[in-house]
Amino acid sequence: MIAMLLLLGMSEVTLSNVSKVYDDNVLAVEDLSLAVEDGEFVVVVGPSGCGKSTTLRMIAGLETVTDGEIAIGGDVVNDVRPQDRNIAMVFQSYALYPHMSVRENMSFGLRLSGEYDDQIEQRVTEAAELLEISDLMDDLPKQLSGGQQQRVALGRAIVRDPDVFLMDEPLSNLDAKLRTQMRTEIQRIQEELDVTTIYVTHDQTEAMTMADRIVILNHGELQQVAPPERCYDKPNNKFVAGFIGSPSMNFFEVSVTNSGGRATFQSAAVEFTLDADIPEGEYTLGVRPEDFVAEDAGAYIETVVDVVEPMGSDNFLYLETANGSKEVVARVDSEYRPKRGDEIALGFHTEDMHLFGPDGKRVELNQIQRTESV
Amino acid sequence: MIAMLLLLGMSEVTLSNVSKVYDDNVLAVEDLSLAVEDGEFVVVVGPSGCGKSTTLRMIAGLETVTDGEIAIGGDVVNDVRPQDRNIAMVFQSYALYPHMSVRENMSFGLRLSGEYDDQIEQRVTEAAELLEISDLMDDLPKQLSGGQQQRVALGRAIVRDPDVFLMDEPLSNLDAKLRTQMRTEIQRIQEELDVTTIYVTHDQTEAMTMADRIVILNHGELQQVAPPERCYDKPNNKFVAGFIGSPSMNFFEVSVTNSGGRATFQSAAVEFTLDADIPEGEYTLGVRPEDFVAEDAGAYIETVVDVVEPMGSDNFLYLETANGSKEVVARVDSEYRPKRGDEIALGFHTEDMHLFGPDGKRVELNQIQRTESV
Amino acid sequence: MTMAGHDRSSLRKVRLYGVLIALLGLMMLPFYAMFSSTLKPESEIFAAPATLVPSDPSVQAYLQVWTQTDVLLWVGNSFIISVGTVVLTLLLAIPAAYSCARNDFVGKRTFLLSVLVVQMFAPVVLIVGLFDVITQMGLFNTYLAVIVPAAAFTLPFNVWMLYGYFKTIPVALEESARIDGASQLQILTKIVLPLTKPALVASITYTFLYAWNRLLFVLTFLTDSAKYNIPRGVFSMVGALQTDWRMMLTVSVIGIIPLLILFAFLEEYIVAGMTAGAVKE
Amino acid sequence: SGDGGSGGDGDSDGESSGDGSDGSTQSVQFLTMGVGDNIKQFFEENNTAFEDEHDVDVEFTSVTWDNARQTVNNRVDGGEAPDVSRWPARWIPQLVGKDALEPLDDMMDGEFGEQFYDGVAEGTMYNGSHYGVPWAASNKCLYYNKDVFETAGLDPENPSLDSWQDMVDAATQIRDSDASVPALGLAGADAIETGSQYYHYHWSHGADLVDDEGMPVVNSSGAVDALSLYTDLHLEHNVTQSSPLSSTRQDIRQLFENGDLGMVIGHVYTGLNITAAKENDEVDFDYGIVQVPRGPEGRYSLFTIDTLAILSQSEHKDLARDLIRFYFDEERRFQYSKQKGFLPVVEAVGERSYFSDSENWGPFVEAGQYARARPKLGNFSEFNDRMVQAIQEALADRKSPQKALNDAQSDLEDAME
Amino acid sequence: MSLAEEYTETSEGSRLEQGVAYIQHNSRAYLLIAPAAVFLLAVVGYPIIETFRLSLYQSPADSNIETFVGLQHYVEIFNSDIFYRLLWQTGRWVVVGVAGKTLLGLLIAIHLKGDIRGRKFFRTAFLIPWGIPYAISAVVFRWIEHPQFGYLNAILLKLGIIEQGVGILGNPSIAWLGVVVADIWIGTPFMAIIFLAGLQSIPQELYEAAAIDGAEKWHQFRYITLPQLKSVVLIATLLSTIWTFVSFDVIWTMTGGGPISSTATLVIHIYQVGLQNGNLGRGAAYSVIGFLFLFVFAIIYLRIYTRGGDEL
Ligand SMILES: Nc1ncnc2c1ncn2[C@@H]1O[C@H](COP(=O)(O)OP(=O)(O)OP(=O)(O)O)[C@@H](O)[C@H]1O
Ligand SMILES: Nc1ncnc2c1ncn2[C@@H]1O[C@H](COP(=O)(O)OP(=O)(O)OP(=O)(O)O)[C@@H](O)[C@H]1O
Ligand SMILES: [Mg+2]
Ligand SMILES: [Mg+2]
Repeated sequence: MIAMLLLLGMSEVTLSNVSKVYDDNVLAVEDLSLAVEDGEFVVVVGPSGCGKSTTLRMIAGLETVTDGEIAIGGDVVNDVRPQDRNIAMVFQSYALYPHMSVRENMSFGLRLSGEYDDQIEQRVTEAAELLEISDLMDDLPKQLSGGQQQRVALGRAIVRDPDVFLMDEPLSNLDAKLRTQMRTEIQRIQEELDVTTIYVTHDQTEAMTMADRIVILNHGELQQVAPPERCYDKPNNKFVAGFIGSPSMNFFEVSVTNSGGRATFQSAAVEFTLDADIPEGEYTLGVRPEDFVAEDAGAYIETVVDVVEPMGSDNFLYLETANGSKEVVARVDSEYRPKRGDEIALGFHTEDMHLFGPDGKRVELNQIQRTESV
Repeated sequence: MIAMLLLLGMSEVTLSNVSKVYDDNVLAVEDLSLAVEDGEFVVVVGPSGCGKSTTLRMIAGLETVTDGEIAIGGDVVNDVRPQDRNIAMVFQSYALYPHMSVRENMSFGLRLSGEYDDQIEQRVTEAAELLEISDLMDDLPKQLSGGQQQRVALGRAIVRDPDVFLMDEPLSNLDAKLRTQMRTEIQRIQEELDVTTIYVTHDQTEAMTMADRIVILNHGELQQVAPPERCYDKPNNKFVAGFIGSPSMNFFEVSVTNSGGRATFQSAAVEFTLDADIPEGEYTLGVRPEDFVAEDAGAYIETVVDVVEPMGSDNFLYLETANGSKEVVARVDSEYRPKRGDEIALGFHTEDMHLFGPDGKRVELNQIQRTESV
Repeated sequence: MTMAGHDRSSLRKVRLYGVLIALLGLMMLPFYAMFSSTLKPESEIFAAPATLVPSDPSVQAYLQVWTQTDVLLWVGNSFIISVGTVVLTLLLAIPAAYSCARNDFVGKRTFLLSVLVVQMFAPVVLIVGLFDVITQMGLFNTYLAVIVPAAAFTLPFNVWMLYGYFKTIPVALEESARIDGASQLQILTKIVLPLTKPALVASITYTFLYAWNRLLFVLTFLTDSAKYNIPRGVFSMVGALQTDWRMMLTVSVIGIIPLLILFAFLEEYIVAGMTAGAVKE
Repeated sequence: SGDGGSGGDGDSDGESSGDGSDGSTQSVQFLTMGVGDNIKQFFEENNTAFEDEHDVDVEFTSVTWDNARQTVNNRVDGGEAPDVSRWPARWIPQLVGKDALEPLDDMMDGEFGEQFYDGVAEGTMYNGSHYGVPWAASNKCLYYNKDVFETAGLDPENPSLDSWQDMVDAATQIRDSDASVPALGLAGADAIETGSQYYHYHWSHGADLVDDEGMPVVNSSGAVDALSLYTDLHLEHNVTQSSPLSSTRQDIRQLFENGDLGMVIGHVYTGLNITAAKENDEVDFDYGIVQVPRGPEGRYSLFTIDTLAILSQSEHKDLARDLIRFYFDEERRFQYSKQKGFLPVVEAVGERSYFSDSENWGPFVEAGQYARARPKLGNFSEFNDRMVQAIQEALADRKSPQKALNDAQSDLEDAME
Repeated sequence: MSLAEEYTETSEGSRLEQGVAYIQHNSRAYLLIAPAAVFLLAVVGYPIIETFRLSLYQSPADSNIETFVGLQHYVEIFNSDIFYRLLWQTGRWVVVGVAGKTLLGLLIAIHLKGDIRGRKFFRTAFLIPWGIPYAISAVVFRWIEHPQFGYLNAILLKLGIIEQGVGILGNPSIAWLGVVVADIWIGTPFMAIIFLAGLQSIPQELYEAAAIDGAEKWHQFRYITLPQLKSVVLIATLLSTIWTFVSFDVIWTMTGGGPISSTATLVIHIYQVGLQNGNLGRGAAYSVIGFLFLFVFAIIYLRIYTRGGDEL
């Protein structure tokens, strides 16, 4: 039955109320529901220990599911062994077999499944060409650079022509440059093969650039599932807002008073009013570093420059609020270069700001208009 | 003699025609001359294997010098043992003593040099406060996170109050977020202590953001020594141009014809003319991704969009030249979002372009003016 | 200046080699005594005081030893016994060590510790009981009579050593193989064991030598002279009335040669195996 | 016939071996000890002859003396006992205790038994039965190095070595002379033979090891005198080789055979060895043999008998008896004694002129009259160990001879209860 | 968090059922250790249990009669002088032997660590003693130390250090040293190999960091090598202690425990009492005492080892 469905290529992955409790009573994943469509590229992000790997390993069959159901291609696989799920997995450490050549590494799985030699040869050769590692086929893993090893790991996954790719931080051992490069490559290959892919990372840049949809986990619980731009533009809650975007969003605690549909936002460093009918109370205000401008743009924060980091194309400013209580990061044009100790008013447009309630949930301000300066 | 100079705090580091040949005849560093001023923060960058570590280790005294002289504080130290050079070094792997607590790690050097206990205590406490690790003092290294270990390694270097700090890729084992954070921290501390610092990395972002001056090596040879902006704006040669800046500068091979002080640049994808009196011949034209604009700006390249990578604040475009011969990367505003397959003319201002001769050396075009469209 | 540096490092080298050679000399003295005596005529062996250098060295003993003793047979038997012990020990130790390295189960600690307990009895102390076991199993006077107890006494070290090494092999490799469709046995034979090579070599060396060097079991459980190994053979040459020292030492020297060859080939592995196995565990 | 006593066994043997061996020839296992090169051929040839004569296989095994005892015990305990075995008569009690031995009275009380010297035949008796057939015997004489004697100004041809005092005097003279070798070999190592050497002194001073009830009596005044004499040789007179405590009997014999010792108490084969070595030009000195010196209460030569026994586990007891008879052919006995260097146990052989006229053999044949065997005790080895310890304690000057022997006496009494 | 609670609660069912379920859940783990466990039980389990049992019986070797005597053997042993002498002699044998092997092994390992010329030769040569049967090595040593024919005396005589051959093995005061030397020789290669392995796993960077911190060679040894080697040294010395404690061949071959029992250890005495003199019960009681000593020692030692946070 499973096999039939696989032939039909229906390989959406569905998690229904899945939980995982480890032997020692660690609750790693809690009541997670998620549907990954056929051919979709989903990236799972979250801080260390949030349950990303656990989720992936449950899908792979390497961990048992404590509660809930996992289905691949519509069929529940809770009790199907990893070797029978027709998945491929790329590990953070690549997990290449150190004693086998690249060719042997890539053909190992096919050989076990009893493919014909020429069939194997052909598929391995194709994959090697796709990954541009054809001239490394007889090397041992330790003779390869990190990037090359990564490609081999990918190749090993590809040749098996699986229904689902699972990748657990496949790029985290690479240096920044290679990472960027491999990012594009993985995307290209996934698009080419059109295989359902679940990709785990704790690097939000990878999530932003690669995903059709991002799945954000924290403490084993789902925070948001949405396309990257949406997570960036409309984070569900304060956690997502802080997690997505680099450098992180700046947060300020503010008190809001509401007088007839006009809300006044007030804290030690900020004060402005705008047309918005929200309940009075304590809120968190979020502004992304790249949304700051060098002039008062309706709202502003008084700051003192601490460090200026020229990044070539722009400058990062590290500043402290005027009363020294908080560090603020801003990303500005490379032509704007204040000196250490300069006092500047860091402006932002109120339509760029984010607002979170005391429970951390996003508060929509549809009615926000261009603010009037206070 | 050395000691006296050290007391005077004169701790410039000078390399004069230094070469290093390893036992097995590997020429790791060739005829390198370099003067690092007292208190300066110099970052050595270059691709893997270019001789960065070797250079640093020669300065530390961990490798012998094959040829040339190294002087610290004006005194040749070729034959001075590492123990006697009054330097401190931070290793990529931190090299913390695994069996010693944080406190012991930091005080080890002082204890060996026979400082008084209260003196040691005071300096270690100060350093710990500076690095915000005061509450970790009794932990063992393995109980610490990567970032904390890094701080301890730094602390161990600081307490010794050395004349020179040497750091070999101290941040490369940290994840992206921590790396950014520690970058600022190291800069802050170095500024505070004002110690001559030589910092090795292969990450150009670190080089750009931290250095007073960048030293760029390739194949053991010096490519350029200059402040970061200068390396970015006026790279000495094609290697530096490609190495500094992320994503890398785009290069195009062009033929230049000169008719009476007006040079015409021509290739399959580009053609423009400008007032510049340069010899005819084959050149390499360089344009940084961030210097592209979405409209014809005097010169332009015809391209087809391959991948669009939304990075939140801007978008990265991966494009191919119209004839499909070359991949081009452009960084554009996040509002500009072409689709895959769109044909666009990627413009650039000719004053933003870089030109390199057949030998790879930079060609200055002082006389460049706003170009006329062809 | 540069000269001074060279002097210092070459001085260090001289000192290093000096100490090494002195140590080697010390360690080699007994071996030298053995070897040089084989080159002396019988009467000179008993010269008092001993002659440090054979006055008239001759390889006569090495020519005679083949006909006067069963040295070839003994070497052969030594191999049979040692190889048998290695095979039996590994067959038992590998699964046990692997299980302990990969699983956390009640009784694991107890198992590992009680395995160690075996080492705390001198074989000679248990010999009476072992004798019963061997005869009950019907092994008396067979090679197995030596192999079985030798395996029992080498098992502890092997289990511990392999246990330490298995723990250093990333689980991800095995998971990867599982996803590739490998069965448990295939994972062991195709992935884990090939990677355990250094530890296996160290293990094999230790076990091989244990069986090679041990006299007691052969002395007690093998009375058939056709099954004697080298130590037993050498001991059969010690007589109440007369001991042919020259032959006896010659046989001993010959017995070392196969091991020297083994050492020379495997030294790197032995160290590497111990590094991960015995050291990191 | 002599087989009568075990007829029943013999019948069932015949049946079982007939059934079990499926037409293949029977085999008889023959275990012996210490077969060196000089005697190997003797056994090989005769075994073959026996095989041809009886159409059987002889499985012949030789083990070294060092582990002979353990081998025997192991094989007996392991149910793998040989059919015929040779060992020292002093093991008989222990093996009888294990019910391991077949009584051989049928042979020894018959015609066959009459060929042995009386004292020798007596040596295989235990609890009123013969548990073996005497195979070989050895006793001791005192060897001296004529060259050394000459250097020391002693008469090399007719030395005065009749009493222990004579021996001490000669030794002292050698010590004080130009002779560069120690005068006397003294065994003191932790080995059974240290006892064997010392017992000459012990007995000749009228001391005994056990009384008629088998109780230890090792600390009589005679014993103290004997041990005092023994230890004084080293501690007082300083006439021995250095470090007697680390010297076994073999060590001092070897020294003497190399010409590096003035005197030593030894077996007949010491002389045979030297003769052989001289023929090979390996050594060059002359030696003489005299009787072991006399003490105040007489003269004794330690006598050891080896026996052939049939084990009760044997399933071929008749064949085993045949094998024994075969080896007791007079010519075979002669060849064995001659080649191996053991005293003949068969009168007819001992009377041959080859032995009585030989310089090497003569004194030993003569010494037969002074022969004395160790007591037959089930735990003689433990007993002997304790005696050796006492000797060592005295030799090392840790205890006075009196104290050493007193302590031994009291320990032995405890152990014998 | 309800789910977590649900799973932390002890589930229903009897202890036995839980046990069975647990074993089923981990059946593969148990199956894999089973052959080794069964084998050990069968081969050495019986002798060990038999030893414990026999220690409560009077059982002479030359008869098949056993008499139950309870703890009498133990009482007699603890009341005998010889026991305390044996303890002392065993103690010094083990301490000096293990210390010698450890120090010599360390010395050799340190000098073999580097990338020296002829490394293979040296490493192989130092392994030789490991490849010689113990009994043969012991014979050779006995003979080297022989007062008349020995090389040692020959050398000392030649150097004029002594005038007359000395018999080390015949002198009750120093004979044990003569034996310990042989034991050290035999046991050193194994220690050297283990230490070499340990040394090679110390990152070079630690030495570099220490050099820059101003540490001289001696400091580096004291503050880097030794602490880094700690767990290796602990494990190696534990094994070596056990092996030295139970070693038999060398002493037996060289001196048989003499002279005047001065080189006898517990194990030698056990052999003499139990096997040579046939007092099996007494021998067994000594064996049990010896085992208990080692066992308690090993437990304490492993405590120290695991206290450093190292996992067993
Ligand atoms: N085998 C295990 N036994 C017990 N607890 C485990 C096990 N594996 C993971 N955990 C725990 O489960 C939680 C989730 O772990 P998981 O590995 O899924 O996190 P992650 O998101 O992949 O983190 P990282 O980014 O560090 O890889 C953590 O608290 C972790 O300690
Ligand atoms: N100990 C050594 N013996 C021989 N060659 C060496 C040694 N160390 C480095 N090399 C070689 O010297 C060259 C320069 O090495 P170096 O380690 O200085 O490079 P690097 O710039 O630090 O590289 P990376 O970024 O990979 O650390 C390389 O070719 C390297 O292989
Ligand atoms: Mg993970
Ligand atoms: Mg480097």
